[in-house]
Amino acid sequence: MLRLILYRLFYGLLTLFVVSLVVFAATQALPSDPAQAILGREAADPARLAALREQLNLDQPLALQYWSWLSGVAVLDFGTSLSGGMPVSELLGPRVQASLTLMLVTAVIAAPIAMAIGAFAALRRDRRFDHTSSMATLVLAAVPEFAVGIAGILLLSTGGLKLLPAVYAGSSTEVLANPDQLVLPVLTLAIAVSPPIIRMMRASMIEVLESEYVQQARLKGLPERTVIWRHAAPNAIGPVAQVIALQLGWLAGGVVAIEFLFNFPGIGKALMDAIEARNLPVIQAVALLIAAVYVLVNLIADVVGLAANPKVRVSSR
Amino acid sequence: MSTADTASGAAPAAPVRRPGLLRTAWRFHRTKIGVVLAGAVLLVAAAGPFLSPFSPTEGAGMPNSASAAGTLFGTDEVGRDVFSRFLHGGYTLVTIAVASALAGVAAGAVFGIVAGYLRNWADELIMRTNDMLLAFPQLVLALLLLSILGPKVWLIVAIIALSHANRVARVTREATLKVVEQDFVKSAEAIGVPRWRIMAAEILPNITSPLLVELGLRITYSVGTIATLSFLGMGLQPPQADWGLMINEGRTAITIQPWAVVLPVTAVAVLTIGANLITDGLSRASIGIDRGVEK
Amino acid sequence: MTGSEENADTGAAAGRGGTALRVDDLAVVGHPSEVEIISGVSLTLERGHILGLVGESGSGKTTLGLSLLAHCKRATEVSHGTIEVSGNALTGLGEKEVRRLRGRAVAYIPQSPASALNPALRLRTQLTEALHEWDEQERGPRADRVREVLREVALPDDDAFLARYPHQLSGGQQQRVAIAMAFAGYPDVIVMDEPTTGLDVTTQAHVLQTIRSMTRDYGTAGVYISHDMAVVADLADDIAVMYKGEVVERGAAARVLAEPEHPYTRRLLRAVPLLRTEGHPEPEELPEAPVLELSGVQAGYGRTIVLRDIDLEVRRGECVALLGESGSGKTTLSRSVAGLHTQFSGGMVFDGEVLARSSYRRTPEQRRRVQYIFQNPYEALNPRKRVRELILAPYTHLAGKPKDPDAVVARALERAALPASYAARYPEQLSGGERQRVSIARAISTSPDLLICDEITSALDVSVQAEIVELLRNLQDGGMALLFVTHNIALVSNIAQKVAVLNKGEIVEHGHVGEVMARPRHGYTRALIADTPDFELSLPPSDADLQAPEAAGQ
Amino acid sequence: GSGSGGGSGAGGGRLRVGVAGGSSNDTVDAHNPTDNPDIARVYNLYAGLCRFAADFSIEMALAESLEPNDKADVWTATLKEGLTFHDGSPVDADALIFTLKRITDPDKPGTSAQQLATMKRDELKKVDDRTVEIPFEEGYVTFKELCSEYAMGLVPEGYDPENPVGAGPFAFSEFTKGERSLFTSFDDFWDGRPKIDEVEIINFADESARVNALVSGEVDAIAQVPHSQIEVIESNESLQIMESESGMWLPFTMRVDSEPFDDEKVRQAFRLIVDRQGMIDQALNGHGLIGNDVYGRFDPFYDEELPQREQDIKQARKLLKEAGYEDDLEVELVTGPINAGAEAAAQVFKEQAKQAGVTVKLKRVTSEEFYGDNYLKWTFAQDFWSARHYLSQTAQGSYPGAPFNETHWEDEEWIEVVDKARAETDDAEREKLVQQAMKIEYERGGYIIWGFPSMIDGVSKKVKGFEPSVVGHPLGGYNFRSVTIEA
Ligand SMILES: Nc1ncnc2c1ncn2[C@@H]1O[C@H](COP(=O)(O)OP(=O)(O)OP(=O)(O)O)[C@@H](O)[C@H]1O
Ligand SMILES: Nc1ncnc2c1ncn2[C@@H]1O[C@H](COP(=O)(O)OP(=O)(O)OP(=O)(O)O)[C@@H](O)[C@H]1O
Ligand SMILES: [Mg+2]
Ligand SMILES: [Mg+2]
Repeated sequence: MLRLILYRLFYGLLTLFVVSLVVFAATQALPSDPAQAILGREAADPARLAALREQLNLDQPLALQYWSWLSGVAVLDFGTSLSGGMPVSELLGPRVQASLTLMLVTAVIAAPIAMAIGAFAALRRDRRFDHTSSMATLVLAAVPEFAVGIAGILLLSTGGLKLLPAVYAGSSTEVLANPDQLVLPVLTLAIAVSPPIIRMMRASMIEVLESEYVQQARLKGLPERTVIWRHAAPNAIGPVAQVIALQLGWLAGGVVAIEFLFNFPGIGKALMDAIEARNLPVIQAVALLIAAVYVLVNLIADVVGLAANPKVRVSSR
Repeated sequence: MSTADTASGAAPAAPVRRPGLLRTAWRFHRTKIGVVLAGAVLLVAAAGPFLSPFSPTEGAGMPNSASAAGTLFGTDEVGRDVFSRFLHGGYTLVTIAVASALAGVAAGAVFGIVAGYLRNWADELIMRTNDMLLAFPQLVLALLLLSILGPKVWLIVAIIALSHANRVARVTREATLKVVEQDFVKSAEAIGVPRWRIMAAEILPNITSPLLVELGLRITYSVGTIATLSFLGMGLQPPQADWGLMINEGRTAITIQPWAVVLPVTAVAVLTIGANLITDGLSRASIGIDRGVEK
Repeated sequence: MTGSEENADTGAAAGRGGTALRVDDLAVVGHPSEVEIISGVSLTLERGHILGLVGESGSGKTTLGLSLLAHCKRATEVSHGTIEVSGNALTGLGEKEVRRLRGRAVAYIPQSPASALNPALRLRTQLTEALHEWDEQERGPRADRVREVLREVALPDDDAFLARYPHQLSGGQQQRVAIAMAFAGYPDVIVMDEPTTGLDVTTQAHVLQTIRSMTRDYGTAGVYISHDMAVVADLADDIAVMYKGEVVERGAAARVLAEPEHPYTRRLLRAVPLLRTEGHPEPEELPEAPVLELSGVQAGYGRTIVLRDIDLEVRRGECVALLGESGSGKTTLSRSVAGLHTQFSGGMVFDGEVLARSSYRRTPEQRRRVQYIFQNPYEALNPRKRVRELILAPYTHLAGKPKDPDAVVARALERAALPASYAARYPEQLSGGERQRVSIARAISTSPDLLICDEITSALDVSVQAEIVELLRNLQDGGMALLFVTHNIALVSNIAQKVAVLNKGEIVEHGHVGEVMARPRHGYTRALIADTPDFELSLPPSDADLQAPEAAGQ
Repeated sequence: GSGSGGGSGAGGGRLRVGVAGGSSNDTVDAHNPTDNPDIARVYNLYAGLCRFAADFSIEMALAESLEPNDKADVWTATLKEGLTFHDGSPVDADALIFTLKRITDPDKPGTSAQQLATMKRDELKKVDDRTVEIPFEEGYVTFKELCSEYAMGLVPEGYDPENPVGAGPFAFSEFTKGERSLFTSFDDFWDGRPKIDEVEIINFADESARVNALVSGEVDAIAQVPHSQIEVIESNESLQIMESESGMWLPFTMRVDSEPFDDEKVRQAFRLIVDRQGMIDQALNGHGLIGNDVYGRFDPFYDEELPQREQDIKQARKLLKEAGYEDDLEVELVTGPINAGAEAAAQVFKEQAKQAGVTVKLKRVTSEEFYGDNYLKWTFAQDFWSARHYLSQTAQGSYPGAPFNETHWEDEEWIEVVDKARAETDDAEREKLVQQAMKIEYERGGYIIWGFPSMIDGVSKKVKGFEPSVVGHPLGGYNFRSVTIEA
């Protein structure tokens, strides 16, 4: 078990290393020179351009640039933002927190609800609730998440019921201070991540309910509640954990559009800004962070999956 | 086979001629509904450009009026006819979505089957690469590449197909592993049937069901990703008429001119729902072949 | 509340003797076809007795067994009749009331405990919950009862064992846990659905012994479902024979076995392979050189060595049986010969030529002449191809494109005793036996010289098994050599001329069937022979019954 | 919700303003603002010697007077008496000298450094506590205009942008890059304490997020309403649009030194091709002032007498024919999302040019690419300029040595006139010279200036006191001093 976890951890790190290579290569290939991007119209002054280039280490060989960047990353020093001149980690710190808060709140709300809906649909298989929920998940999965967000804004904020703030208008350091401003983004993200979880939970629950050990539990005369909660649910959750991880991983990237839509000061918005400004260190850091979240979430899902499976947990030590 | 055969065979229960996959699928209501929905959207996308009253870029009236004279659904934020843009804008999105989904599923299926069947270094290589690609945030990758190479159609297709391929490869490999364990594959190996033929003729037909489900899902995700890219300004570029772009351009004025958003969103949703219903029906039908409770 | 008290009362009051189970005119229908899966079934069972319920696969045994717990599988339903378990009428009860009876009045032991025990729960949990509303004051702590019942099934009762998960047990242990779980709550009736199918003979003997003593000690009535006459003969007091959803014959075990009335019963009895330790024809040495000759073969997976020093010969027209328990390396050996397992060393000569390890390295001619048939007929045929294609594709690959493909298919099917019309079928439209015959047809279509059969009958019920054995015998008469892999010692004595006994990767005994059966030298062989249920057939063999299954139903 | 804190009596409360843009580049440095939110902040944290009034005229701010000598090569600034910075330190000659030196610091030049290149940095002279003499290498008549720019705010000695202190109407309180900032009213502002207590400036990268914030009441006012959203706001009873004419311009740029625009006739023909009102209607939804190919629209010297140039296809064709092009002229127009309306204008131009037999091919680039290596090299392109007075603008875009001479304009006669104007301290004389220069550009310049887009802001009706201003910055030049919020 421990060895398996270490093995996964190793692959996670390897993955991050490759991601870092790709990200670095990709950002190097961005057209137009960051120095120029910073100066904009003023880049017409060659002296200023050259000075800035030197200041940014852009005149060094690529391998050296990569190495100095990577060795910084290892100690969570992502370099200095090309614009504003502050350390990237300082710049992104509150944003990472804000995004993680958003993701966690979403996960904490969406995952249990989605699983409950899926499980209930499985228990009500082929009845009204099942049909309604599967149709609804299909429709929601079919609409791009930002469209869901736009609809949410229209319905709950600017158009129909004027219940909630339409956009986030606060600071990244105190995200939880304005809970009402979080409602719409969280709702949108929750709707975006839920359909696959609901589907998977339903499918996996149906499979488990059809299994012989659940039938045997029923034949043992156990009350239905015990059958479902003790015998069926724990076995159904294993495969769902993977999907939840996948969805949370998606969330790490998917927040981009939602943060953009809701003006939420998270890493997604930081990424869009950075791409626009050709702010390489920030792009690199964000891409790497998102990948890291993904790797981490998957690692956790793997561990949960392993832990939930006594076959692995007990036998392979 | 010939009727003579059936007649001569003394078997008491002559086998009912099994309807093909398509016909079996057609028996499900959902398939029919799916075909109608998806078909309608495809029709709009394909025939739309020939039916549109205006060119997609010409001005047809004052901007953002939901009921400009001479237009069916009013004008957009620069006074172009919303309906004409809607009719013109499906073609690109549908083509890109379907092309990238097909390419992704095809590539993923190939990789998945090869990895699942050969189970040697190729498997390791493919799956490890896959894991890494999987860990690479899809949207971030798309944004990066698009900002490097510029928003080109082939690039959008390639990126989306790639991100599909590794997910499909995973699913395919899982499905393949189940099939590979079965003895009919070994049986072909025992008589030396070439590996590629085994993959094509023995394995592929047995994993069509999960592949079809994937295809439906992939079309959904393609549409979503394309629309999101357009939304973030990295997809198709204005003034092109495109559903994803229309949603983005129209959303600012949605309260006074909802059609510019409602039409493309509906079309996109209907298309993906239709596609999912069809593939769902197909996959149910192809699972049915395995079950065969017919007495 | 009252339900359980009453129930406990009846359980205690019933004591020995008295009727435990009464089924009257029961019918179960399946939706949506509305076919009656079982119809007009009536049974009674005394306390302390065991009823053997036999019948071929699909005859409705499980359906009947489950209906005794008022449980119907998906899309089935009791349409008619009554069931009474120790005085409680089951039919017409609501789901809640039924649940109060399950596990108390009537318990169930499933066919495969591996899939019926919850993989995520410890044994302690699963055993304890079987005790339900256990009155600790009156009956002592639950934990004590759990330990007691474990001891009764000859399993350890320590905490470490109770903390185990199902996957940490062997198949036999799992099966005994399932038995313990059913017996824990002192039920009046216990339904056992083929509880020994997955076990080897030694373990099977042990489990049967446990069941026998438990029913005796508790006075519980048992319904033992099986298609293996030999096992039932060993265990049951009464026997009911099911055929196509009906009980066609019912009576005391001795009577049914000695004087079967229904033709199907007779057929079933005759199909049981008999363990013959005597009466084999005298060995006659064949002069020819062997078709297949193995010398000093050693094989393994990675660094583990599975087979050591294997010497074996197969001659034309001869059937060599390879006998051994599960995991002894039988499949590894036969796959090596077939070119599917390449990690081996040693000599392998086929008709004078050395065989390459991988089938891909062998000449097309060699591939044609050595054919392999797989254990599981449900997996050996590609479900997406028609029989015609299934036979033609390998034929075309090995022998080239035939001029008249229909003739090739027809001939192959005919040799496998299948009607030509089956060419148009998909595998799912065939029964297990028919599928296996298609596999055989496919293998013999190219007229091979050596046929390797890897446990080809173990997934089939005995009546089908008999047909396959018959077919193989005919092929052998046509000059084909057979390497017949099995763990069923009774089968060996019926089909093979020679036998090699494999134990832990080594051949421990090798010789003519007659010699080995009559005078087993190795302890392992002796144990095998001893554990195989003894079954004396007292009626004369009749070909009419065997060959006309349809006639049996009328 | 968190609005009306501390302030008592009439007014008070917190004004929340949504502005476009914002990034990690954001700063509150007085002399290096980068984008819209920065400009908004600088306007409110700092005050300069002078400022532009709503009509673009210049009024004294911290300075009591700012006067040139005869040759305009030495300017004397006298500060008002008794003024202090936010931290209580005096607004004095030392602060002014520190400020001017800081702006022109060669290691870290401020936004206006270029325009102060001729200032004799080391010869700034403190006459007394309130008076400074500022010498230049040559006459600099437009220095007063420069001193009215937002990036010329006075800062005290030892100024540190991390903890910014100025003399503007609001004092620094909180700031998060790319997100928001919060300022509080400065009681001792020279023009009187603002009526509100606090102003919060919130960045919105996305236009509709900005509008949604206004509609749902997250903010009280937003800058730069996109044209498509005007109706959204107008249709809302509690909101209103504030439209300000401005001197911003969105020209087509023709390089006068390369084919085909090296021929004056072609330039004239192109200017005649444009249907100016049509372009304003389509590209700016009608929100703009018509242009007459002359910039400096709100310069007090702007020549209103020049005849308005109208579309004249016939004449254009004639001129093209004379230049040797008969229906076969093909040009490539470089366009991109450099400003709202730019791309639309390019598309409209393409259609209009067709009528004159000119084929315009649009080359669409990103704004990074536009301002990338080829910027200032495009033969036929577009650009966006903010409002300036005429002579200040020539120093940026047309005069020899100007950093952004995109049309490669080098007309000798014009240079002579402008040279004279730059040395002329008499306003009336200078007006004549400026108008002469304008006329030359009107006749043969390389710009097609078809219009001046208006500034459109959205304001909640609760908020009173915003005044339209032509300076070309939103919300009356981010002027929150006189604003009040109704409860
Ligand atoms: N819904 C249904 N409609 C019609 N027939 C059904 C339905 N469900 C099951 N059956 C059939 O009922 C028959 C009885 O099945 P059952 O499991 O009771 O057989 P069995 O005797 O236990 O067989 P085995 O020995 O293989 O376990 C099977 O032939 C099965 O195909
Ligand atoms: N792929 C494999 N890798 C490693 N060990 C294997 C593999 N396949 C089989 N074995 C081991 O090799 C030994 C022999 O296996 P084999 O399948 O030949 O047994 P068998 O006699 O055919 O058993 P059964 O009766 O269960 O079919 C067993 O101990 C098994 O665990
Ligand atoms: Mg059964
Ligand atoms: Mg085997």
